[in-house]
Amino acid sequence: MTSSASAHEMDRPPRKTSGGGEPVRTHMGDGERGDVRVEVRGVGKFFGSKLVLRGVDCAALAGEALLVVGGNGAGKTTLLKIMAGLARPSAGVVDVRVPPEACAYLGHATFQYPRLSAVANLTFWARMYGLAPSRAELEAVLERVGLARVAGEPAGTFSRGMAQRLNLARVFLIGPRLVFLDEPGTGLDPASQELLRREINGLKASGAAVVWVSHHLSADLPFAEKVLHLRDAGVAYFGPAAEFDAGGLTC
Amino acid sequence: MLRRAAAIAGKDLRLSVGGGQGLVQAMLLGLLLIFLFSLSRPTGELVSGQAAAAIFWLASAFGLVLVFNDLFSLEEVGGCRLGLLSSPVPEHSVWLGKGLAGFLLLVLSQMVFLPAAAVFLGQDIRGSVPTLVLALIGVDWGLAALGALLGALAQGQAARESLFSVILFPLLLPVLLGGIRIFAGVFSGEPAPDEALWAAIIVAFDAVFSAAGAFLFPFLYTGEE
Amino acid sequence: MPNIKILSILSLAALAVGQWFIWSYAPLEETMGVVQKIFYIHMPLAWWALVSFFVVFVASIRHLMKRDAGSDILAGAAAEVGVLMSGLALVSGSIWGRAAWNVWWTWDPRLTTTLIMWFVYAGYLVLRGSGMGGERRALVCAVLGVVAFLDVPLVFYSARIWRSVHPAVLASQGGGLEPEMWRTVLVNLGAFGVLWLTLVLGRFGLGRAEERARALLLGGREGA
Amino acid sequence: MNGYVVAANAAVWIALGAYAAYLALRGQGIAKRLQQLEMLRDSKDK
Repeated sequence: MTSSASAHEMDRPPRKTSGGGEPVRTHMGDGERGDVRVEVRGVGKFFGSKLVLRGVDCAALAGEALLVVGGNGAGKTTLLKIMAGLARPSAGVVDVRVPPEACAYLGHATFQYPRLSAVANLTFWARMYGLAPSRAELEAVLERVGLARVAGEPAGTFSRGMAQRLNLARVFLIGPRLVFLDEPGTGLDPASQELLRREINGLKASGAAVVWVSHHLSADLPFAEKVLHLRDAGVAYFGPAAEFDAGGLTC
Repeated sequence: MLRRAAAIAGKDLRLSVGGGQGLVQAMLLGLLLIFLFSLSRPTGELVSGQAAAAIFWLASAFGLVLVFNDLFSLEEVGGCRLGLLSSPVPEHSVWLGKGLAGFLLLVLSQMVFLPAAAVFLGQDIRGSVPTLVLALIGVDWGLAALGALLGALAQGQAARESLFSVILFPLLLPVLLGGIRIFAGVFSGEPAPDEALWAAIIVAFDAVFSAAGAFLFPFLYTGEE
Repeated sequence: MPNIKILSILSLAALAVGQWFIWSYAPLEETMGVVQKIFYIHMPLAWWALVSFFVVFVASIRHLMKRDAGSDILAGAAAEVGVLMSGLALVSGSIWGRAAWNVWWTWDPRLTTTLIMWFVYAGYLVLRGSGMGGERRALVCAVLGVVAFLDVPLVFYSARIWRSVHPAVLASQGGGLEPEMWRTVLVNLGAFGVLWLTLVLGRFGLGRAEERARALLLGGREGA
Repeated sequence: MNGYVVAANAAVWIALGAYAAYLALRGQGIAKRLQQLEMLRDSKDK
């Protein structure tokens, strides 16, 4: 699914600064227009009086991975959280064109209750998304991430790699059309890293848009179609991954 | 919305009863308080109905703090707060779920405090039991509504229990006074003449802080550090 | 800010006039004598403390809606002055109680409400001082600012019903006041109002300046 | 003059005076610091 339309030809919904008012995400939810899954316009963010983001514009398209790179403290995770509706922008608009049921977030934290078993964790999160998966579906998704044999074990006993695999299983269960990844690969064993990349391609193939904050530019760049480089709280580069020269990028 | 709140409450109860810190600590601290206060009377003398009721509700208030602190720290351990916020669950059903779980855990710990009050403070139920039960539910509802709202307040802070109690206890005064007055009547057998007024205050408190809880919780429970 | 200096001079003058009214204009109360004069500073303090808490309430709602730093700083300033004034109202109230009825504490509903509010907003100031991140701290304080004020009427009525068991002896001073006494009360109410405004605006300006200094310190890049 | 009246007035006026002085002092301190920071920033921009 090659995306011909660049971000500008989208018909622009009225510019609505969500600085004030209820802390609610601006959801279009009326189905896909073109294939933009989430668009960010003029987003800025303050922590107290510290400027973290200013004038950020970007978009993530269906079937594509947008790699977000930049030095430490360049506001990558902050932008991701704003796009995922976990934090409010101080200025600008986040236009999410997918209902919340179809959005999934996978970050450093593994979203697991240590004393609940792998299956119980999955069942709980499924219920949070209004799903009621059958035992078979749960086992299938655990099989896919290689955790079938520890399905009944409490998640607290899992290694970091296994915990992140359970997290991935949660994402598959949701079947999202928009996925936010916050450095998912950190602390993973090579086998899990390989599984993670294979599955990210699987998500893209299923038509999901992936917004991916990464620290390993060289390793992750081949898997991305678009790159957003954040520097000094602003956008240093936003465009196709092919034309992004990673020269001088230290991360 | 209710189904998801029930799912959250169910998960919390399973984790808390199954070995959570909150419930056990609440019960132990409550019992300790009741025992210690029984020392405030020379052994022979009886503790008055009102004093016993005050001790009972004081133990409940401390239990409330421990229960809700534990309920919210359940989410912080695995970073599940971001999971809940990124899922389509509306924030106020997290408040409802936590409030429900906290309410039940509080009632559970009070099932221990009541007999303890009878044993250590020499009280027994002379008044009408339905009044006792109704008052317990009414007061606990208010405690849970405010506890669930302010429980999210001090998360991620050092000394969050004390910060939480310093802020929560004065706010609970109206509904605690109501509980004390009605319980005193039930313990001593002669109900206070103004029980209807106290019931009105308890109901008003429940209404105000249920609405405030549902409306204000999303401002407290966010993805911001 | 020059107008703070003007306001300070104005409040000093107004308070001086107030004092003149208390000590030379108002007649002596026949039963309590000079002790009754404490009332002329006790009541305004309690009144303006309540006004401070109302300002915190309104500023907190505005912060929840607009998320602007100004209303957060205003809420902080008003809370600080409110805690100070309610504290002084309690001190003067209990000294007056001790002098007039030989009891340090009377379960008068207004006094009890002031005490509870002092606790709540002292907790609010503790929360404001805790090391939480700027934006979250402002939000958390705003929520508490709203919740605390919602509790005031409930505390007042519960204190009043609670009191009916111990018939308090405190004569709620409103009743048998002679006209001169009423005028003295009103003058002092106004004088303390000017003082209250001066203190709140002063503290607000201070908060603004500190916010500006922090912005300059953090590399001075102005926001979008 | 009754001791209680003196005590009450003393407590109130000393506390209010102390708070006002505290605000004034902090105000001066912050004003000086703002000047320094602004000079620092202007010198950096030149």
